[in-house]
Amino acid sequence: MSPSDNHESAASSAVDAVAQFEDTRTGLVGRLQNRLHQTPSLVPLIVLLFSVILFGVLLGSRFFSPFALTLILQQVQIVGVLAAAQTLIILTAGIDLSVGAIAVLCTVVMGKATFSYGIPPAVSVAIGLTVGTALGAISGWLVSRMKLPPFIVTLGMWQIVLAANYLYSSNETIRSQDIEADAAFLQFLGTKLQFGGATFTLGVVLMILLFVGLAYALRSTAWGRHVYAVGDDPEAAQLSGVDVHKTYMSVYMAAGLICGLAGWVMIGRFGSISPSATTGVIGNIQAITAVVIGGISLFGGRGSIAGALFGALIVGVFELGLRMAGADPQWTFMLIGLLIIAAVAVDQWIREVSA
Amino acid sequence: MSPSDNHESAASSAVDAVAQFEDTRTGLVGRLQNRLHQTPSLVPLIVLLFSVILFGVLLGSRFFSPFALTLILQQVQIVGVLAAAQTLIILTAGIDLSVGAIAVLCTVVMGKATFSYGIPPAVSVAIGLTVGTALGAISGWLVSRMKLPPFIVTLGMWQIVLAANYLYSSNETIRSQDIEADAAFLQFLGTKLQFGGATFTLGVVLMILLFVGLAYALRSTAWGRHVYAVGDDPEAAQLSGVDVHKTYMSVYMAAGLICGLAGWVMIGRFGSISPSATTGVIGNIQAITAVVIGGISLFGGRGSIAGALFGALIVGVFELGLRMAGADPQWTFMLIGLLIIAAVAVDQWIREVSA
Amino acid sequence: DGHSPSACLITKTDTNPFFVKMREGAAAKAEELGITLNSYAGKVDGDHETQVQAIETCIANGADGILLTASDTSSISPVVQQARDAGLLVIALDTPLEPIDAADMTFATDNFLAGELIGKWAAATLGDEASNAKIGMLDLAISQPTVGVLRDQGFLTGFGIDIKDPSKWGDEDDPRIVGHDVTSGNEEGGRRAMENLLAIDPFINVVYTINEPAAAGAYEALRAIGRENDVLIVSVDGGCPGVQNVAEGVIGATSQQYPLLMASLGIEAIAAWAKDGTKPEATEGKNFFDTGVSLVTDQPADGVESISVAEGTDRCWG
Amino acid sequence: MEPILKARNLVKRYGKVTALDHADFDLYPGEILAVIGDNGAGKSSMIKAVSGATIPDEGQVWLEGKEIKFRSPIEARDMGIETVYQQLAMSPALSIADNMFMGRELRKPGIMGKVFRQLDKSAMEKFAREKLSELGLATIQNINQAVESLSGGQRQGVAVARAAAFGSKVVILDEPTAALGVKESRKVLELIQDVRSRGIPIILISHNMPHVFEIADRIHVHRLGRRLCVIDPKDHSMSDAVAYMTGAAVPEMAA
Amino acid sequence: MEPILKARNLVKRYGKVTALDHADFDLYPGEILAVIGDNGAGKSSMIKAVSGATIPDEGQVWLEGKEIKFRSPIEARDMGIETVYQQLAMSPALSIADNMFMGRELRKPGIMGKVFRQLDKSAMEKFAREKLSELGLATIQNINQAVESLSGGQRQGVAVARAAAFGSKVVILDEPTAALGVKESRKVLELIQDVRSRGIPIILISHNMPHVFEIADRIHVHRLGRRLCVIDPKDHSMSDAVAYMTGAAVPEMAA
Ligand SMILES: Nc1ncnc2c1ncn2[C@@H]1O[C@H](COP(=O)(O)OP(=O)(O)OP(=O)(O)O)[C@@H](O)[C@H]1O
Ligand SMILES: Nc1ncnc2c1ncn2[C@@H]1O[C@H](COP(=O)(O)OP(=O)(O)OP(=O)(O)O)[C@@H](O)[C@H]1O
Ligand SMILES: [Mg+2]
Ligand SMILES: [Mg+2]
Repeated sequence: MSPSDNHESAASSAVDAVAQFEDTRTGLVGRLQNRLHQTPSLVPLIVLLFSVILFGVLLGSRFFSPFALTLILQQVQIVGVLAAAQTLIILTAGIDLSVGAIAVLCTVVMGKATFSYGIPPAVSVAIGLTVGTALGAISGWLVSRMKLPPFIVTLGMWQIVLAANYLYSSNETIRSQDIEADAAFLQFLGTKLQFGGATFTLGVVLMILLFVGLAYALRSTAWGRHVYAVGDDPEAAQLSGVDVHKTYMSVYMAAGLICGLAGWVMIGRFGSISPSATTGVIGNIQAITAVVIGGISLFGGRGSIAGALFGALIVGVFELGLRMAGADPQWTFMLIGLLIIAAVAVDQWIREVSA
Repeated sequence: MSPSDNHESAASSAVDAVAQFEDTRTGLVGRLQNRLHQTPSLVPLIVLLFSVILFGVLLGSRFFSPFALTLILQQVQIVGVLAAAQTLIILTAGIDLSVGAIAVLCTVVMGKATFSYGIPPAVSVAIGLTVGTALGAISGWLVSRMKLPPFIVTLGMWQIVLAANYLYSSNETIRSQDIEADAAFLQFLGTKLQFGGATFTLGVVLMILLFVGLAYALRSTAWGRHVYAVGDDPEAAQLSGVDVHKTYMSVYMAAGLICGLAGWVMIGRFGSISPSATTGVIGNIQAITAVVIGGISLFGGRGSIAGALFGALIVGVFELGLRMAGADPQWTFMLIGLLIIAAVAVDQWIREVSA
Repeated sequence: DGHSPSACLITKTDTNPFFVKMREGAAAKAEELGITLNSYAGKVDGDHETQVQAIETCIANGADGILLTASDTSSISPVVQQARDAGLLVIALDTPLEPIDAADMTFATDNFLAGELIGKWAAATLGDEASNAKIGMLDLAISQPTVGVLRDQGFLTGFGIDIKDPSKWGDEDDPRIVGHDVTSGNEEGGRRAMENLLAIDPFINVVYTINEPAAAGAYEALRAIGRENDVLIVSVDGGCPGVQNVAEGVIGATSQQYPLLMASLGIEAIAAWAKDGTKPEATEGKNFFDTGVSLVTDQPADGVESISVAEGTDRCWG
Repeated sequence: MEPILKARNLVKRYGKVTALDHADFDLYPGEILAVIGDNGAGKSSMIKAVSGATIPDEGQVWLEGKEIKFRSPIEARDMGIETVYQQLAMSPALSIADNMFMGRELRKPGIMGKVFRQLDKSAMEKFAREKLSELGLATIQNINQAVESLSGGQRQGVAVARAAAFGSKVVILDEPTAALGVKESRKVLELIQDVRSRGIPIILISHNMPHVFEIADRIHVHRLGRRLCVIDPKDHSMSDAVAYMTGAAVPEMAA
Repeated sequence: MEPILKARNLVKRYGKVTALDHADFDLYPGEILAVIGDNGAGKSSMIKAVSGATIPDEGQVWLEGKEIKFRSPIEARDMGIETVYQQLAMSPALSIADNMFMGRELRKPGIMGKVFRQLDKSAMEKFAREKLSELGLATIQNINQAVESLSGGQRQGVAVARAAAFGSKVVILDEPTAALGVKESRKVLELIQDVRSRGIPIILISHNMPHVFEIADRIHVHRLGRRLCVIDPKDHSMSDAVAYMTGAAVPEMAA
């Protein structure tokens, strides 16, 4: 050992303790803060409960009825499923403007396959889901291999898919009655489960199972950890041994598949198949809104997918609540705008307080 | 001096030369690569020229006429002005979904001020511009002080402004004929300058001056350097002495003001004032498209504002060219989608090759 | 001048089946007469800007005439004037311009009348119950495009309700109106809007819908709570799926319009203009060429003229 | 002698972590004060608190005897305190000259500067080139090069040059040589002595004991969020310093 | 003896900059090879080229005598080469355990792991805690803590622990002690010797000459993008090494 670093040996008998800091926050507020800090997805849940209570107080039993409360679930099922897809993309620091358009195209593909080509409905559904997955794969490839920004890729994809949807369907609607008569399986997810006044559809059940499944996959599998790592810092993930390309591809393909499922849910909910469904145009913004109200960071790598479900429900509660309270559609639109900003501001504030 | 670091003194007679690398690329291609590397905004300019030539060859003198070529300028003037506002926001690593809605609201404010409150048109224009600036200031404050993501703030702002616009105007259109008769100044930017078949409007002139002015401000003033620094890394900018809050506020207010100008341009172009103008709904996406085709990074801090003008023109050339070639609107829509992806892919590729 | 005549068709959107059929009619007639047809459409409902750009394109392209379904009937006038100055024949289809003589001629359906017919029919069908009706209004969009306002206000007028300002919906205070909601004119919006109104008042028994897809969506919502048989749904359009829905009792009555007819007449007019400069004539006693509107229902009501579903099916457009 | 910069009882908490736990601090005119301590001892937190980059939860700071409360680094800079932060505060896409003058750009004389607020790029470039040459970074070929295209060492050089050029009262350097090679480190040490010879006091945070003992006039030992002691490098060995900062020994004066 | 890792004529260009200019490189079994050189000499570029993080423009690499062409760091890892990069490759929002096992997660035994692919979090946490204790980082309170909440030194410790734990053929450390305090640096040096005593050769890039001379078996001097010479620390002084790497002197063998 050279003599020059003798001084460093003085460190060998160093005390190993570091400053230990206790959490000085106690009592109910303190414990709440602590809890929120550990589980940030509680924040949108609290906002959700708060808004349900708010409208419950305002509107009484009209709103607090099994009918109205399960109606909200039915109304958010499409946006909810799309938000699940959107969450995956946003967790990788992307954004997907094409989710709604892909969902609508998938409904059209399912309908066309059955009614124009005479394919059995179950196979048609599979074809629709495959188309969704394939479109996701194209976006994923452009993002991962061509290194194009997801915003651009999916902006282009949105326009392409929407136009393809109109061209392919010649803007023709397939009527609910015809589907019911000839291909009831397409409407399978519209099947109702009644418990007293409460009505659940299989679409709602699918949405909830989807969130449970994805929450598990994101938290408890290697794939989920890789999704977060890639969203956090793709270069670091690459260097520390994540197959970034595979992760991107799996995420975009899963998102495409989920969009296909959303399409199937749409057929169940509306009965008919219409290429001009509004979801194609505003489904993306609705899904993004749900995700951000759910506290998932647009910068990737942070947030829990449960938040997206709560986010979708918050919007659903406000929309129905405001309508029931007699706000006209324009005011409702404006108040939802305020809600978006307020929800994120509250989220930010709670995080700060509970930091 | 302690003896331990004697070895470092050996460095005192170190050779000061570093490895010098020559640029080995010569010839035309090499020089072009070099040029592109130094001035990346040339890339969209090249794409623009290429697309003009493409349609010129396809459509012949119908397209290569002064009338058609200046028509493109007129058709992009609104999107162009909005893209200027969008560029400022995107340079600070934000995104503004409310630009179109603010522009439309400003037209309504100008019209209402003149026709409902009897304010002189010139003052009404000033009021409209003030409203735009004020809305920008609100967004800026939420982004800068409340630390909310720009995407959320402007998403909420978009909905709020659009609904406010419908509510405030009671969906009433002010007819072109009435404006011409009673408040011609509102249509001032529609004034035409004719040179042979070529037609320029003052709105087009304003758009070009706006880009020249902003290009100067961004490149040659301290403010411009601060905008880039904040977009690059707001924390680093703060630590190295930039007043980040002031920069954000100035950028969002300038963007709001420019949206107000876009509103004035709209009145000039359409003659009438209509709260349901589609710019309110799709102006944001159009402006973002122009900016990204123009090669400005959505991550902030990189890109030249001239690119946004070229980007808007590229879209304008394609739209007019495809329309003149008789393409179905849905095909046009689809091809613009492809164009977005292709333009950014080409941009990426040229940057890589010329790196 | 040697080249074959060319015409432009500019519609509000190209996603609504109504305009899709209009284009089909125009395309068929154009092919028959050897006319080059270019079609344009707004990107969304109410898209005025794209229509202006389309007219400018037609001028640049040297077309002979334009068939126009204007999104913004007054704002479009200056650019229409520009086209007419450049020697193009401009025919307003479906929706009259404001003022109506801004176009060379108008081939139109009266949307207000279309609404009025279904309003009268609904009132007559309910009879005395009309005074206790609970009405849900499913409109187009919150930007209140004119066609939506005309149909809505026509319906209310026909039903016997004071519409206050005829240029907008939502300002009425008749207690029979449960509420207005917007549908974007498709099944998706129809279902959600109906659910929202049902949440306000589950005993709605008359539903006005902007068009038949919205009506189909509303029907799904009613069916979900088992009320599909005790609600009267009325609509406007007369597309084939819509007429079939009338036949199956999904919709009580619909006002049928004739987009194919309008479009083919328009193409013929442009052909004539290109050949010898003759302009089309207006219908006797009106300042436009009325292509007509008929009430389609199998439950005719006293005092409201209507055609049968069978006849409606013969004349439907999609 | 009055300290030029003085702090008492600084407290800064990050959630559960107390980064500063009633820390004191004194800097005297014209001296080089080294601050040493373990990783996480709170050295960076302390200098951030006195340079306006963070606002301490408690405690007071005095500059030349007057109490100051900075709300942003800009205020500290305006009072002549220049800081090189551990995570270099640079805008990677901007040029070296732009970065050096960030926030205090020079404007052209005359109407172009006054009315059109045009920057005097050539003057800024000239100044930047001079300052870098003084640091032996003359080899940077192009002063308009983006900072991101520089090596880590070159970048650190630019940051130090900026602080040295503009600091009028106090220059603070947080681990300025961490990423530097032997040759580059020596240049920075020379520069530090140069700044002191202009009468400006310097705070140097470093883990390199030989460097600290070579140039520091006094050594502030930081431990567990507070000042443990201040030692004179002439009276103490490096081993003493290391023992104190790691907790292997307890300084007499504090004992 | 055959080198375990060998490279010849590596060339890597970044636009105008030639980071590697026909560099050669040899690592023998069981040795600690230090790589020294000025900032920007191309040290990091070289180890990136041999660890698959970048693909060299020219040149060949052999591992245990077999030529290899890595297309990604994953391939290098799978062959037993573990690297701690200069800019630490960590996912800040994930926990320490997640980061340590990134890309080689352990799954639960039985059906939960096979079918549902559930991670065995407790096993990974236990392993991570052990490895950190070995490094003297036992003081990290919570193995589930996000990496971003660690101090720079603690973070570097986690990265080194990961490489030491998983490297089976070669461990590469690019300036592992740059941000570390005296005590923490010593721990890392001890760990390096520990890894070598397990028979695994180590490449250490460092600017700290005393550390290099203390533990290196051979010293690779890098200058201007290529290997200038390899010296034995027993035959050369630190001054020699510094003189060679800065260009103040020319090594005899190369002359
Ligand atoms: N922004 C922050 N958020 C949360 N904790 C922080 C933050 N900044 C510092 N800390 C914590 O405060 C403590 C002191 O950190 P500080 O950076 O001041 O240490 P330091 O003495 O500069 O260490 P080093 O020598 O590693 O730079 C550490 O435990 C660190 O994790
Ligand atoms: N991704 C990159 N893009 C452009 N240039 C690069 C890149 N990476 C390295 N360089 C350049 O290559 C040269 C060698 O860099 P490298 O990081 O290998 O040096 P180093 O010897 O590791 O230096 P240090 O001791 O500062 O870490 C430098 O001039 C650097 O600027
Ligand atoms: Mg520090
Ligand atoms: Mg390096």
